Amino acid sequence: MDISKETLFDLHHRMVRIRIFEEEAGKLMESAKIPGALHLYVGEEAVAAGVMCNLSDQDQITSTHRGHGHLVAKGGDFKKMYAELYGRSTGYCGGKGGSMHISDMDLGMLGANGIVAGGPPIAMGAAFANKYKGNGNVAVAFFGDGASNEGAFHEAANMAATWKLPLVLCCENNGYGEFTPQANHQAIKDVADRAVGYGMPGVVCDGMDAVAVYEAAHEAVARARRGEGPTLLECKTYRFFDHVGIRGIGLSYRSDDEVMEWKKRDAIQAIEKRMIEVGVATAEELAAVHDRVKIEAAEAIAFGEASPWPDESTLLKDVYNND
Amino acid sequence: MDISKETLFDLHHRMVRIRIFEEEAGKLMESAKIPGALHLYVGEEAVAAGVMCNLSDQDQITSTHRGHGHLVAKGGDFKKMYAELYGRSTGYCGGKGGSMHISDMDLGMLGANGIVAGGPPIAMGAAFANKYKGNGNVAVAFFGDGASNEGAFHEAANMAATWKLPLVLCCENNGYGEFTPQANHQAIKDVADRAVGYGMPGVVCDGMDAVAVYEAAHEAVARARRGEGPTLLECKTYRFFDHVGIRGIGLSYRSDDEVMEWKKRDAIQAIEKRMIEVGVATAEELAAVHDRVKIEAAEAIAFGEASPWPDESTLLKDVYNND
Amino acid sequence: MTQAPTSEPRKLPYILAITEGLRQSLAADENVFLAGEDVAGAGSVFGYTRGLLAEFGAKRVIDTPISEEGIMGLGVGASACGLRPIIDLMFMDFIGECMDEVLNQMAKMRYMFGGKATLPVTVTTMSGAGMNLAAQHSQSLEAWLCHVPGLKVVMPSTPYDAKGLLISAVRDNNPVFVVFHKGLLGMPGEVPEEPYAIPLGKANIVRPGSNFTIIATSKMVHEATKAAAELAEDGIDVEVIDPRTVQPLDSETIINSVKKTHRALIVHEAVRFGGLGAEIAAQIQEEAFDFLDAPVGRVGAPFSPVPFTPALEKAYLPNADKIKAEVKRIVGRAG
Amino acid sequence: MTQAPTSEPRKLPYILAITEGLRQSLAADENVFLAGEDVAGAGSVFGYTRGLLAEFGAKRVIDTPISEEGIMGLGVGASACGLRPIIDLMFMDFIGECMDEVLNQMAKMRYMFGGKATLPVTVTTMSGAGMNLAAQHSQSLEAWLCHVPGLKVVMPSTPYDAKGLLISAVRDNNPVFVVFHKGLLGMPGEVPEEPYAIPLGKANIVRPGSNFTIIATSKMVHEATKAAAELAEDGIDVEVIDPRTVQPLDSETIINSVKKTHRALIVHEAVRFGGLGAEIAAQIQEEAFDFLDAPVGRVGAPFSPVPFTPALEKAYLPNADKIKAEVKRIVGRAG
Ligand SMILES: Cc1ncc(C[n+]2csc(CCOP(=O)(O)OP(=O)(O)O)c2C)c(N)n1
Ligand SMILES: Cc1ncc(C[n+]2csc(CCOP(=O)(O)OP(=O)(O)O)c2C)c(N)n1
Ligand SMILES: [Mg+2]
Ligand SMILES: [Mg+2]
Repeated sequence: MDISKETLFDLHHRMVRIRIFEEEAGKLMESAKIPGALHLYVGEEAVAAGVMCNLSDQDQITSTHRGHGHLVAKGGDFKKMYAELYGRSTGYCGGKGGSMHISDMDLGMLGANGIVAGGPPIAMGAAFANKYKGNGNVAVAFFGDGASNEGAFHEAANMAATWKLPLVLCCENNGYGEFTPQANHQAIKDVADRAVGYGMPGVVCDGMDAVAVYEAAHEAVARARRGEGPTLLECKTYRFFDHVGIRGIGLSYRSDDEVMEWKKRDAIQAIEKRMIEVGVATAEELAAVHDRVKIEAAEAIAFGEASPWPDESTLLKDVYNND
Repeated sequence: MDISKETLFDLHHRMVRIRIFEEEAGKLMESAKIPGALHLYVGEEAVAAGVMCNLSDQDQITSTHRGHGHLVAKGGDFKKMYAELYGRSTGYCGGKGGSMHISDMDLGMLGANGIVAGGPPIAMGAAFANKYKGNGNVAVAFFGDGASNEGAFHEAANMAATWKLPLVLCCENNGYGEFTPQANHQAIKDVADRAVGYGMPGVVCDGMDAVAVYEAAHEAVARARRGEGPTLLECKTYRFFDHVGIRGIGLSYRSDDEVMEWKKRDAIQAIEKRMIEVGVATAEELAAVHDRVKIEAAEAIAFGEASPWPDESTLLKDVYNND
Repeated sequence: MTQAPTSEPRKLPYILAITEGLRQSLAADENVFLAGEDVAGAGSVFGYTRGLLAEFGAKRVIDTPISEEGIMGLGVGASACGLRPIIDLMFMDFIGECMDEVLNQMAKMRYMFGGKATLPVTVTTMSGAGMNLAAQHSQSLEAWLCHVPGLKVVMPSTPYDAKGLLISAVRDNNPVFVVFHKGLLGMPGEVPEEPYAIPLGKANIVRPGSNFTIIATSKMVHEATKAAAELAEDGIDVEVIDPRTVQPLDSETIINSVKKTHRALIVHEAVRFGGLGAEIAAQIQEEAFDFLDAPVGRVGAPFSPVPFTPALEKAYLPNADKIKAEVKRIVGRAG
Repeated sequence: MTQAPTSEPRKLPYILAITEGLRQSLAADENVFLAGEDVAGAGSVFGYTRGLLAEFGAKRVIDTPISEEGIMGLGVGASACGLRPIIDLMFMDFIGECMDEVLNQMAKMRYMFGGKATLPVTVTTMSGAGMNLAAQHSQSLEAWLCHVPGLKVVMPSTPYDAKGLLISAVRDNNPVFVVFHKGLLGMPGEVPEEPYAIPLGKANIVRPGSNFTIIATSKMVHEATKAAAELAEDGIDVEVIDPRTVQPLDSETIINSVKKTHRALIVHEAVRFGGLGAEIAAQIQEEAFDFLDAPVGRVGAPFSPVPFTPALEKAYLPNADKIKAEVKRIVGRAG
């Protein structure tokens, strides 16, 4: 597959936006500027970027507790995102959702989710709606290695395969469910091995390589659009930070060596090296991307922090649709 | 594998007991002598008999809504069984359970279950207890093709494989979940294909051949006893009757031809033919088995029908263990 | 001159009123579809979806795998994306299999998203005991649903209500549970042929009365009405109220009635402890304390699973006799 | 002659009281094991199982896959076969994922089998809001459990109760849910070092009082006690009762108190509609009607999911001020 310059820049830009959004969000959490707990996506950027480059705003995704990266990659607005993390009225959910329920229905982002494997059944329903309407849209469910052990994943996968729904089940296998290594939560190495049990293709790709993810997702999305049904796409990746927060090393459940090995494969560094080597970008151009995104983030954080709290009178609003 | 004469007689006897128990129970239901609804096991006898011949009273099983056959094969007492179907105080559950909750803890029969896929998690828990105690016992979960689409099956299978529990997951694939043919509820032909996704062996066997089931189950049970973990054993079988009750043909969701084809492979007829051919039994000996079991059933039905109803004062008994 | 024949109002059994409600909902809006275990080919195990597959085709009337969490997720995802799913949950007892989807997704998505999502999904399901189906096929669990902000819950007690509440549920832009009772399926009643909607959140005064109020749901409405007829002979003029919608509850109608009658009893088939009757009793004494001449009573199932055997199931279930006894106890109570 | 040093009673935070209760339960009986998501290696996300893996080994302290239905099934199957599992359900909000296992297997197996099965299984879980964890990590769903015959449910409000109720739960021969509150984890309190059991089904009179009864659960016990202290200054002498066990409920202690004080308020963090407060209010007016000088009040969460933002979560949660206001409203009510 030929990767265009535009696509490389697109992948790079999405990844840089995730990285910077997350690093800044992590700092805000550690300094107790924003309430609650954050599950950060740093290290896994290639997955969200690689998949989302294949989707339009009409295609839907469901996300996870580790959801900022998916929304950023889908084109999320930093201002509304930070404002939501801050719990302000200007946030995506008016402050009612926070990190774990951040969402943008206009971008087809059907929500981060506090329930592990909460996404696949909903994405399956979205895919059903796409097929029903014949609109050619595709839904993608992101979920982790840990989530693949939930019954909800199983049921959604089976239904999607039975009905040949336009769905991609994208497993972000980062080797851990919270603090439990994969070997302690399942007896398989490749979650993609589960695909055969549903009668769908199972594909493993390098989740630290945005281009590899892009290509694998391209085929899975195309297959879904052609009406041939779902694919289980597993991306092998790694989170650089702890399950919650920004601390990455010195953790009891994984070795610093392991972290360092994976960090050598940092997807942003990798794509930058590649872009420079094949001559589509200069180091300066790429640095400029980082700089622009940093400004975007700084402005958005200022916006979030300056935004008003929701009014108490809105507490009981939005429980029901009264139209 | 050499099948002994004793084993052949044992398989045959268990199957005949199931067949006769079920045919009689069906008649009682149709004539409204016993209350509620019965899911009968006729046609699938080879599965229960083939598996149970490998188990002792200390090995546990969990059953399904179609549970009489499993209890009979595990050595269930016709008297207590019919009395339970009648809802009498002398029944296995004192009348509180009925067909869908019939059980015998002393035989390791942890209950029929009104919840599809209710069994696998419980059997997994029983297998866990066996391993924990190191008692060498094995648990077997019976479940249908339809049940294999429940999340409960998935979670139990994964946990059993991860922990190498002494469990056999025995799928009785009779081609239908209620009135829905397998092709409409899953995109695979062999439920055993799901095994690879858990990292356990998946085995398909002819569920109309008691010896084939016996042999396949023998290996799966032995493997479990050796501490090597669970097996997904799929038995291809067929129910001769409707989902509920005894009507077998003239049903809208399956053709009479299909029924007739499967009936040609009646497991009891098949084993009798074989036993006569290899010279371990005469037609008369086998007929005598039927006769004896018919008497056993008649006596048990009389016992059930003559048994007293539970007293109203027992309504609130057995909700809690007050010891 | 020929006289127009006096057209008898049409009668339908509850089961066919459900079918008609489903049919007219499917006919009214292409975005409505019906999915559930054995609802298409077999017409549902209860028979209330019979004929719909033939009429609307396999695109809109869909047999699903046995995967309640998946099915409920289908309802969530498809409704969030613009369809109006009717999801059939065969027995209400199975709700535990999909309760996360109901509790954490369906009921909360709109709120968590700050009002940006709309989920016009209807869930039909079958409650109730009395058919010797034992502990896992006989439950009434509406109290669980009523405790969850974001859900609406209706419990039709007549063919008329079954159709009218179902149509309202499908038209509503929120998740609505329509909880049927298997013991009512054969019950006949007047059902207009044209589509009609019974407003959600409005109670029905089934029988006006002046000196006692019974609030009863689902099948118990009929036991209460029977009891009321018999109590009339003893000079107790019972008003019977069927909330029809149990979430949101029409507290106003209930409170106003009790203010008039000064005595009340709530009757449901669900387990008494923690049942909806507790909420209604609590509300009545909160809002009509000074009007009460006696404590508000409750009749419900005792604290045990539903037993299989008819000998015990009969003792387990609330009925007209138990209601009558309880009303008499309350009325006869020394002030 | 030397005087023995006056030994200060030992204090532990709630979180360590849990740990000690678990440790002593594991030590007391080889058949007890602890399983749940991240309870072994990580010592649970809340930290209350820290050290147990090292002490008891991987056979008895077990990290599970993220499979709540499977985990609950493990508890059912293993307990039915003679073990005494402690199953940790990380957040109570996740109970929907395993509700069938709880409702239809765990709670009913004994009854359905005519008393032939015994399920000595304990489920520990974490409820409660107040930490900006949003709608899916903040719920209090005990009302669901209390509505299910076959289950017992305790809600420890102090370190002392956390340990003593947990030990009782593990010793009990029935399924018992131990519902902790995440907002109490850091709270210190006296906890004897030796194992002790608090009898299930016995309420605790936290503060005796003469002219008002507050029944409060879990974290709300402390808000109620705070309110009571402040109300004392206004001459309202509040008796605060912590049921500790909410199923079976110690109705007797509650009713006797109200008969003495003539006024009552129930406080819980769960959604008010259909919460346990409804049941308690209903029982009080049933059993102590003639003693009541005012309607029984209820303070609970309003009818919405738990909002994330502190600005709204604060408004959402019941607290001492709201309790005080409600008590005053009830007391000030024109007879
Ligand atoms: C139903 C449910 N169970 C448990 C949790 C607690 N929990 C939150 S994240 C997580 C680990 C998820 O692991 P994985 O799916 O691999 O995603 P990752 O965090 O690695 O991205 C767990 C157990 C939850 N939120 N929901
Ligand atoms: C959780 C749950 N969902 C649905 C049902 C209704 N139901 C009872 S039996 C059955 C079909 C089961 O099919 P399968 O597992 O293949 O077993 P079979 O009846 O073919 O033996 C269904 C859907 C149920 N009892 N429990
Ligand atoms: Mg992971
Ligand atoms: Mg089947």
